[in-house]
Order: sequence, then C-alpha cells, then structure tokens
Amino acid sequence: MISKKALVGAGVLASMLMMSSSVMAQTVGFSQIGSESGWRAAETTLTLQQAKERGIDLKFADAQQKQENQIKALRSFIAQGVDAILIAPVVATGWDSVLEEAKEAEIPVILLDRMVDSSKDLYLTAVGSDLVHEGSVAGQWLVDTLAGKDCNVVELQGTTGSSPAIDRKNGFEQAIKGHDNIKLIRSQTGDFTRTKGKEVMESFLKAEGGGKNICALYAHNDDMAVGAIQAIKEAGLKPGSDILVVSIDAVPDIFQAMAAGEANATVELTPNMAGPAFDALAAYMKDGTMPPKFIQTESKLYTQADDPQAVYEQKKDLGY
Amino acid sequence: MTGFKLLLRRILPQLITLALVVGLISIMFPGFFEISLANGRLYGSPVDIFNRGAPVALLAIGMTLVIATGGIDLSVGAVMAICGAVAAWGITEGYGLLPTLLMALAAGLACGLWNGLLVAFLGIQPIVATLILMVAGRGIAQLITEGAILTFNHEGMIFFGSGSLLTVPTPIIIAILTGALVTLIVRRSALGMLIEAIGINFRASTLAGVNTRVLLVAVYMTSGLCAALAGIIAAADIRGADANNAGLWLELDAILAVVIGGTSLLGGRFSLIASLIGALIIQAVNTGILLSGFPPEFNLIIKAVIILIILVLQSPRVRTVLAFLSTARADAAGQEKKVVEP
Amino acid sequence: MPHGDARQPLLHARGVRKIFPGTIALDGVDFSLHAGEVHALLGENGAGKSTLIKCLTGAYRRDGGDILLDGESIDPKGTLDAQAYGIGTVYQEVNLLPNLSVAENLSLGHQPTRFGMISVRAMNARAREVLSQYGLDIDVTRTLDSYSVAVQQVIAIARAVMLSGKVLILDEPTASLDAHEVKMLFDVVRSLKERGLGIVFISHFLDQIFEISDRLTVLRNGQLVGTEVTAEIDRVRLINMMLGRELEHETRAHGKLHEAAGDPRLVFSGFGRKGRIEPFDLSIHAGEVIGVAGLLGSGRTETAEVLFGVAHHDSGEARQDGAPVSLMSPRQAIKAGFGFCPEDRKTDGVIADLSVRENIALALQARIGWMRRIPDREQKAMANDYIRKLDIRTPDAEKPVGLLSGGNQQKVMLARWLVTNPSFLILDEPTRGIDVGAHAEIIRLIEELCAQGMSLLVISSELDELVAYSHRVIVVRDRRHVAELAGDQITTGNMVRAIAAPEREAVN
Amino acid sequence: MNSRLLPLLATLVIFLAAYAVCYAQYPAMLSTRVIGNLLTDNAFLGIVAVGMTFVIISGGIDLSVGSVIAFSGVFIAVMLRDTGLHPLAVFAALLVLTTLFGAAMGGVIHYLEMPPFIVTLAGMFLARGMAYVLSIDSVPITHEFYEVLQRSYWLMPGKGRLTLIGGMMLVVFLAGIMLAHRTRFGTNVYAVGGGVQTARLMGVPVGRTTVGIYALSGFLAGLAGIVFSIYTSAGYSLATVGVELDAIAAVVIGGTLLTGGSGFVAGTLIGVLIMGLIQTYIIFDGTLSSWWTKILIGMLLFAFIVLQKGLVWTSGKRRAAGG
Repeated sequence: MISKKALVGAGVLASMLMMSSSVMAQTVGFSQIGSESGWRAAETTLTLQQAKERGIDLKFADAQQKQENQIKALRSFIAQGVDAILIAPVVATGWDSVLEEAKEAEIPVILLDRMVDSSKDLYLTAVGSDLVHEGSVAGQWLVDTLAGKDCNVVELQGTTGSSPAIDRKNGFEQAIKGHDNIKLIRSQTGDFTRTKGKEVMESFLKAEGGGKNICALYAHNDDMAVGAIQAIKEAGLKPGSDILVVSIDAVPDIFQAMAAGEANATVELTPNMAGPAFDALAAYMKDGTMPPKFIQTESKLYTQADDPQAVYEQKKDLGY
Repeated sequence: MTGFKLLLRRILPQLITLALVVGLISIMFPGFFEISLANGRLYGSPVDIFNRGAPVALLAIGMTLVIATGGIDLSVGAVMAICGAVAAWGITEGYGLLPTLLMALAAGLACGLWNGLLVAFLGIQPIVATLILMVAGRGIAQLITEGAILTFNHEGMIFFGSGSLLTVPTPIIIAILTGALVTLIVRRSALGMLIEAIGINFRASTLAGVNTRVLLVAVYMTSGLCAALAGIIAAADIRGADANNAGLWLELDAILAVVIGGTSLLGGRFSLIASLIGALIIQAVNTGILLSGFPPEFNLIIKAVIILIILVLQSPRVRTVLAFLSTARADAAGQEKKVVEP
Repeated sequence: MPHGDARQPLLHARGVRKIFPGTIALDGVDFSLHAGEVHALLGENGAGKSTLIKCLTGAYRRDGGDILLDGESIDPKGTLDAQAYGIGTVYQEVNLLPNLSVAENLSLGHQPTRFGMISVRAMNARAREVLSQYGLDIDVTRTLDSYSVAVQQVIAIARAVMLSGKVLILDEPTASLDAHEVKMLFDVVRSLKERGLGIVFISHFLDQIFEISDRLTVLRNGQLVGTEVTAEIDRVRLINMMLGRELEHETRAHGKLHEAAGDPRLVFSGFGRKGRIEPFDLSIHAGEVIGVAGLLGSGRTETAEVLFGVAHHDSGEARQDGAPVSLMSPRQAIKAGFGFCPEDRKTDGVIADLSVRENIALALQARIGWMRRIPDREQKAMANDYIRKLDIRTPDAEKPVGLLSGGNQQKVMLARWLVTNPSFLILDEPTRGIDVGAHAEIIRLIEELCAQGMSLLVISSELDELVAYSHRVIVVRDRRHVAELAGDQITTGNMVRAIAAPEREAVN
Repeated sequence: MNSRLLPLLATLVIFLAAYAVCYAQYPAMLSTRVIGNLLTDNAFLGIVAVGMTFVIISGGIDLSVGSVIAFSGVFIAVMLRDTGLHPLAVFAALLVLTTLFGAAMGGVIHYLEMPPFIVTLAGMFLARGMAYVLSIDSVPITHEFYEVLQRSYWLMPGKGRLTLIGGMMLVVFLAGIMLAHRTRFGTNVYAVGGGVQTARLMGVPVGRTTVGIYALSGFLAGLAGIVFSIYTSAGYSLATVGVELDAIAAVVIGGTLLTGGSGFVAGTLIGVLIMGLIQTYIIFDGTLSSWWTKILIGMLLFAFIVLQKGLVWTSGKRRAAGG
C-alpha cells in the first residue's frame, strides 16, 4: 500500500507539472457515452485530436453507457470549475437539473452528436446530425434504387430503446411511406453489434425461405450490416445483388464491403463533431457570439459509385 | 450398460425440456426442421442452434467445473473479449495462425490463473474475485484493440468461426470436441471425483491429501481456456474483435445453462453433458424468439418466462412433488426423513 | 415398569411407534419422566434414542402411541410447538447462531421491545441476569462463536429452559466437552433439577450417566429393554442390557511395555508452532501405540495438526528412519506415509455427498495423483473389502456416506487411511460419539493394526481406553507436552494427576 | 473492542485515507459541491444497496434491482403521461408493485428451494422485459410536482447542494440501520444468514423472513426507481444496466460478507461513498481513456478487497496471538 501511495504522489507531481505548462489553455470537460462502437471510438479520437490542436486541456470522462455516470461527470466538471463542457448525451431526457447547475455556474455546455429534451437556453449549441433524417436518406435511396419494383425489406434495429434505433427506424419508415412496392417484413434488434447482426440475419434468412423472399436489408448501423453480409454469403446468396444492403454510419469496414460489391449504400455520420463545437466555443469565448442552437452535420450518402476503396483508405486511421 | 442408463436418467429432464422447446418452435415455425447443404455446409435452423449455441456451450463446460467446486466465474464474458482481441491483434500483426491461437489461449489461461489465485490463495469469494476481472477485462480487451473493432481477413482464422469440416460448422465441432475431451479427462482420470470432493467439503478434501488449491486454480484456468476458445470463435465469426460486445452478458447464459443442466450452485456432483444440453436449450429459446417474428421488445420477457418455467419445473421442491406423485408413498416418506434431519 | 412412581409423571409416552420404509424404528416404546428427575436414555446407535426424542418433540410424526404431558394428551407439530408445550431440546451440536450476540441468541423471537423497536439495553440486561443463574458472567454483546463450546452449551440450555421450562432434553450435550466443562454442565443440570424440571439425558459416557441420572431407560433395536433406578444397577448389567451380550473386551491395564526393537521409525525434535503447541520431542517405533491425554483445547488436537502438516510447524525438524522429512502440508505428510482421522468428522472428515466407495478411495487417489485413476473395479473391491473387514453398515458401496451413522462414518474414515497402507496413523478421538459396539471394534482394530507393525498416535478423552491400548501416553496441558508415561506408569490415576497438576516446576 | 465492528472500522479508515489522498491532489475534492454531489449522484445506488445489504446478510443475492429501477422509471413516466394520477399516487402503486415482485421472488426462493442467484436473474430479465413492453422510448416526466421535488435542496456554504434525494438516501440508511439492529425482523435476517436450519429450530419464521427480505429489496429498488426518476425526470428502459453489480460491490467494499450472517448497513454507506469517490477522482483526473477507466476501477476494487482482507486478517491474527 505504501508503494501505491507513492505512485499516487508521483501522479500528483506529474499532473502539477503538466498543469503549469498549459496554464493559458482552456479547460474543457468532455463527457463521452462510452466506447460501444468503432464510430464512438473515432469520435473520441477526433475530439482529443481537435482539442490538442487548439491547445485545449480536455478532461475526458467515459460514462460506460450510463446516464447516471454522465450526470456525475457533469457535476464533477462543475465542481472542478472547467471553462466549458462537451457532452454526447446517452439519452435525450433527464438533463434539466444538471444543465441548470452548469448555467448557474456560468459554464457553457455544447451537445455533441445527440440532442436533449431540455429547454434550449440551457445549452450553448448542439452539434450533430439528424437521426431521423439519416434514416430517411437511407430509405430514399432504396426508393430511388428500386424505382417501383416490388421489394421485401428486413430491418436490423439498434439496441432496443436507444434513440438512434427509434429515430432511424422512423426516418426510414417515413421515406418508404406511400411506396407500396416496399414492404418491411421483419424487424429485430441486433444490438448494434456484428455478432447479433449476423445471428439475427441468419434467422431472417431461415424464416424467409432461405432468403429468397428478401430483396433488401436495412441496418441501423454498419457493424450489424457487416455481420449480416457474412450471414448472407454463408447462406449462398450474394449481398449487394441478391439482397441489397443499406446502412448508416459510414465506418471504414462498410467501404471495404462496398468496394467488394457486397454493400450498396451507407449514410455518413461524421465523427468530427468536436471541430465545429470548438469553433463555436472559441467565437463565443472571444466576443460572446451566440452560435445557432443546432449545427447540423451533413448526412452524406455514399454508394458504390463513390470510389469506396479511396474513402476506406482515407478513413481507416481515424480510430474507428 | 448400467452406466449409460444412469447417464440417461441423469439427463432425461434436460432432454425432455429441449424436446419441448424445439417442439414449441416447430409449431410456430413449421419450416424449422428443414436442413439443406449450402456451400458444402449444413444449413438450417437446427444447425443454427448448435452453431450459435457453441460459445455458450464452451463457456458452460468451464463454468460447470467451476460451479462444481462451489465457485462461480462471472468473468468469462470479459475473458472472451480479451482472447478475441488477442487473436485479432495477433493475426493483424502477422504472427501467423498457430502462434496467434496459442497467444489467445494463453491469454485465457492467464485470466483463469488470476481468478484461481484470488480464489484459492487469497481466499476471496469467487463471485467477488471474478467480478474484478469482469469489470476490468473488457477494458483490457479495449486496450488491445484501442477501442475499435479490430478486423482481419485471415482465412485460417475465419475458419474457426464460419468454416466447416465435413459439412459441419467449425464452432459445433470445437464445442463438441472440447466437451468430449473435458468429459473424458475429468471422468477417465480422478479429476471429476476430486473436483466434486472439493465442492462438497473443501477442508476435508485438503485433509485427505487432495491438492485443493492447485486443483481450484486448474479449474478456473480450464474455465479461462474454454472462454478463450469461445472468444476465438466469436471473433472469427464476425472477422473482427469487438471488445465491447463480444461475450457481453454471456456469463449469465452460461450459468443458466449449468443450472438448467441440473448442477447445484452449491457445488458437488456435476454433469457436463447436461450443461451442454442446457446451453442448447437456451440457444433454442433465443433462436425461437428470432424466428417467431415478435417485436424485439418482447424478447426478454419471453426468454424470462420460458426459463422461469424450466427452472421451476426443475426445482427440488417441485421435483419432490412430482416424485411423490409418481412413486410409492413409502419412497416419499424416505425423502421427508432426509429433509427433516437437523 | 419395575419402579413405578406413585406420582403422576410429568411426561409420559405410551406405546410410541415410528415406522420408516423397511424398518420399524420404534416399536411400542413406553417412557416416563418425573418432575425433578434426571432420566438417562441409553442404547447403541440405531437403538431408537433419537427417534424417540424426535417423536416427543414433534420433529417426526409418530405412527402410533400417546404422549401425555401433566396427564394431558399432547401432539406437538414440531420443535417449536413442543417448546410451547414446555419441552425444550439441546443438541450435541449447539443449535444456536454463531454470528449473533449471546444476548440475541438468548432472546431471539422474544426480544423486549419498546415502541416496536428492540430495547437493546433491556435485552442485554435480561441476558446477563439469566446467565448469572447459571454461574456465567460473560460479555453478552459478543458473538456466540467467541465462546467455548461448553459456554455455548450452557447458553443453549438457558434458552431452552427460558422458553419451555418443564421438560429439558439433553441430546449428548457432553460429547465435545472436557472433564471440567462436564462438571460445570452437571452443576447446571443439578440446579435445574432442584427447580423441578424433568430432564432427559442422553450420553454414551457411562460414568456420566451414573453420576447424574436418577433413572435410566435402555432401548435396543427400537424396542424398550427396560427402565431402572440408576443407583440399583451395576455397569455390567447395564452394558448387557444395551448390547444384549457380554462385552468381549473389557478395558483393563495393558501392562506390557513395547519392545523397542531397534531405532525409532519417526523422531520429531523441537517440533512446534507458536500459539498452537510448544515445541516437543517425540519418537515413535514401528508397532507402537502412543496415547495422547489431555483436556479439550489443551493442545492435543494441535499436536496432531502440526504432525500432519495441517498447521505448519515453525520450529524443529522431523526424521523418518533417520532421514529428514518435510511436513509442511497434509500432502507431504501423506507422502511420508502418514494418515490422519480428524476429530470433527462432519467438517474435516467425510465428503458427505460422495459414496462410501469414493470416500474410501479419496486419500489413495489423491496420493497417486489425478492422472492415474483407480479403476472402478478396484475401487469397488477395495470398498467392499473394508466394508466387510470393518463391518461398515451400509446397503452398498454406492450409498452417500453422509447418510450413514456416525460410527460407520468413522469406520469409513479409517478405511480411507488404511487403503493407503500408512506407516503412521493419527487418530483424533476415534471413538467419540459412536455406540458401544462400534467402540469396541475400533479399539480391537487399533490393537490389530499395531500388531501388524503400524505406528499409531491416538488422542482420546477416555482415559480407560488409553490405558487399554497405549504403550506410551503423552499428557498435554496448556499447549505443552507435560508428561510421558510408559509401561506400568500408564494408569488413569497418573494421567489425571498429570493433567490436573498445576505447573510448579516451570521456571518462568 | 467488539470484533464484529472490525470490518466496518477498516472500511471507514480506508475511505478517510482515500479521501485524504484525493484531497492532496485536488483540493476542490473537499468542497461542499463534491460532497453534495456524492450524496445526490449516488442516492439511487445507496438506497438499492441498503436492500442488497439485507439480502446479502441473509446469505442471498438480488440481481434484479437494476432492472427494477429501470422498470420503475418507465412505469412512473408512462403512468404520468397516460393517466391524470398525481405522482404520489403513482409512487404508491409502484411501491406496492415492486414490493410484491420482490416478495414473489422471495417466495419462489423459499418455497421452491431455488437458488437466489438464478431466481433473481430471471427476475432481472423479467423486469427489464416489462419495462420494454411499457415503452422502449425514453419518456420525459413533466409534472410540476417533479419540479418541486427537484428544486427542494439546501444550498450549503460553498454552493454545494444537499438535495432531497441525497437526504432521502441518508434517511433510508438510518432506517436501514434501525431495521437491522433494532427490530426482530433485522435479527431474523442475521439469523437466517447464520444458518437456515438452526434459525428454523430457534423459531425464526424463515419463510416469512425470506419473503420479507426480498420484498424489502424490491421496495427499496422501487424507491430507488422513484429517486432515479426524480434525478433524471424521465423513465428509460435501458437505464441502470448493471447497477446490481455496483450495489453488490458497494456492499462488499462496505465489509459485508457474501456468505451471509455478518455485515453492516452503515458499512454499505461507506462502500457507496468509496465507489462515488473513485468515480469523482477519475473525472477530476480526466486523462483516462475508456478502457483505462474500466481497468482502474477493477484494480481499485481488487485493492480495496485485498486491503480489507489484510486488515481483518492481521488484526484477527494479533488477537489470536494475544489471547
């Protein structure tokens, strides 16, 4: 135990030295949801990168997928007296009181990637994409590609109850509404993971006559799509042609699949939410410029026509 | 011959349960039993149950031994993640198939060693000791993959997840071989009896000269090794190591499998084959839910209700009542005597 | 009944029957108990003593007969119900909760409350007051397990008397007590008797029965043999009643000195462990029986544990046939050819759920390693061999050992070590808690084994027994070996003197 | 000194030492804000851990509590959204429901002689499944009564807030301590943990006590669910996954043995505070990646358990040598 104390002591010293070297830098607390997916890891990497480039001292707190941990982190940031707070909220509800505390302490809060239900004056701005919009971009692509042909679609949902799962499902359903040629025949959760994506797709294939009844797959994220593509291949079908595959996120691996002709389209959710956030923060700090309440990132649609191999090369080192 | 009859009597409840669950599925989904050959590999829902059940079955093998000693291993899910990460890392770093596999298995053994040392030499209660690795293990796995899904395209490695041998998917073969091997080792040697002795009375076993501590460590290492195999299969299946999700909550499924298999959580007498059937029952329930087409929000509730029914039917009290109904009164009186003994 | 009493009995059982599948455990047994009487209940294991007690307290539903309390027919539904009638029971294994405080144990279920909350002060005061009646002045807020078994036993009696107050059943209460503690317990029993309680006393120790009881009832094979006034019966007749035969082996002075042929097989010098047992010297020859006498907690079990490596010795060394031998764990001791039957069979001895066969094979299997499994056929042969040799009463070798009686479990323990063919066997209280018949068999076995050249170290609190088979006796007191008796010196008187002598010659 | 109190004292010493180390590094750790946060942020965990302490002292375990908290939140939110009931009426209905749920599990454990681990595992699946069925969406709670609850706090000097829910946790702990040591039920819980057979022979109503223990745990999980819903003003079926493990860890760090029979409700409070302290420290540090956070929490858990074991062991040894 003595050695442990010594260790902690050494830590005190080291962190004091580090602090003195960045006295001028702003201190920003960043409460991240966790590291549940490659996309999330890339967002963390990019946020750290962006902070470093700007000389910001970033206090990173991982919430392990728990809202209570994020609230704890925010309160600790406030107690510590940081200059600003970034938060990627795990769920939309339940932020009122802690955001009020931050407001009372005059600490600006910027939301990343997901929205909250709270009053708009409780945060500076939100940077993110519109999850419903993402779903409808994917749905619109399918509508356009089919051009009126009959099609049975199976859907791999995200984690039951999570906001991307709900919104991406809604967006997709809105886009295909009124197109009677497209029928959503099965929908199950794949928990946003490859393993479950593969397992659920296997059952879909069995349940729908070995896959003959399925013409397209819509997955709420690329990871599930990657798993499902393997299941389709193992069933002796060709993903990308026998069964169309459209998903969301645009992680590097889906571009490899697209390059191989096994996936058809993906909707990008950029992991660089921190860049615009820091820009808005800098402007606000400088002369009090109020940024717009929602800074929407582009939900770009990538198809096989967009040189997927090149995109892959460009994305693969971003920490996905 | 009598040995076989004894075995059959031991696993009969599990077999009946499995048959009932499968029967239920086939009523809801008539195409259930269709099996065909596709790409030189057996293809069909029953095959899926075996194939998808393989990781839990592997975990259940190790878990059975651990539970037989009166312990529990909550860390196996995390160990799966660690070993999958090691396997993916090794293959992407170009260490070659065999060294990579050995590294992954060694990682599993090391995790088991850690658990075993905490339990056997520091005397920490198993549930707490393995909770430590359950919490930290996923972090270690992420440390290896640096938070990303570490993908690979090594055909040799992929074989362990989605390949097949003589039309049988590899995970099934690995699970069956491991089950057979461990059963053979445990029952042909004296290990089985010694493990049971430890589980029933640790101190008396030590005094009889049984190397209790070393055996305990060995049992946790076996559990780690089984988790490593499961981790390799899980990683090879999706061609990547998903440190966050690989084996998530599978420790609970494995424990359930062992309990459905009729091994007491208090330790003592165990049956590996019954645990394996237990794993199949759980996977059959899972697959049945997927085939049923219910909305996903009902998944958990269906699973919970089915498992609850199975467990209640297997509970000692209900069994006593069933035995009472089916055998002579005299027999039941004997049972009662055992219960009353202070 | 030969000695009917004019008064109405306090508790009267008439023609009690209890049938288990295949056996009649009690066949129309009569039993009566008067207020202010200590009535001993005797019989071999399986004679029906426990069954009778359980029928009286409602733990078993009887299949026939009446039970009258103060002349009124009662039908207790269980232990608690019996308690409500005024019948309390105290068992050999103290049935109190070790993790609760003494006061909580005494008052559990009847705590004094104020406004729905337990009044801890009142609870403790009451506990102190109750225990002072029994001559105990202890800290009642400490947990029960911080006190000796004897104190726990008295607390158990205090609780039983407090809650019932008419009839007290003592089921082998003295089995794990030493002489001093037995005396303390008997003082308590006498004072309760004076208070007018009826006391049923079960014990294997005939001395104790003669000392404390007014009348005695003997059961055999579920049947009543007879009820006698204790003062009017002699030992031989009593044993005849119990066994239905003459004791073949009467304990008498051994008288023979062991022919110390050649060098000793084992030599321990300066062997000991701090806090457990002071360093001692001990040498043992082949074919020699060394007795260890001393009170419970005097260091006798500790001596065995240090020798067997259960507790690591931290001083001295051991030599076997002249060569040094390491004894830091049971495994090393077993490798050296040692065997050890511990005192507490239940927790340290048998593996209850394993079969008789597996229990017998366990130590041998552990010694030859897990890889070389003893084939089933050999295990079976081995088990059957010893079931026959030691007369272990079990339907077959596959019965879980936990279902056997104490004496038979003890024999299984012996068999476990005998199959390893040890050169040195340590027996800690081999005859405790077993019936007279099995007792005699085990003593005969000890003599047989030593005749075959095995060395034995036998710990026993029955001094007569030690006199019967020991070549030398070590007397232990205050965690030290204080005396060694050999040959003609071995008499109960000498042992008692050595055990009791205050240590004047000690320098410090 | 009473040997029963030893593990409790060890835990307290560890907590104070750990706090001192944190304070040396980050003086802000001793501010009333942090202390207020410790109480508020861990309120639901503390309340559920009180129930877990009783369960563990009796020799059982309750894996269902995390799911029950999530179910409670969703239940309250859905009821407030879809019916015109006052929150207090909903609270009452919920507490009855979760108490019955706990009692049912206790009944299955006792009367069907099934291991608590498995029964409550099934309960865990069932409760979360029911939360899903009620609503998979996160449902916000907008009732004005909730605003009142959230706004009732005492502003301590230094801007720290002692909130209603933080205070509620302390009250529950006090009640828990009284229940454990000043009622027959409490003694019966210890008795069952000390040995079921013996307890039965001594007249403890084992069945009633077992059912009562799990009912209490269910009640407190429901109460924790109410607190959590006040904390987040929403009900969310994915909330509080794995809280049962946090609660068990807090109980174990607090010096209660998982084997049953011994432990203290007060120790659990310290256990909860220690876990909160660790998290606060990690956030103050702010340099740990996701994975190092997990590894560090595991290592600290290990360190605490070993340290505690060491303390108890050495003092036990000293006692043995001395007496």
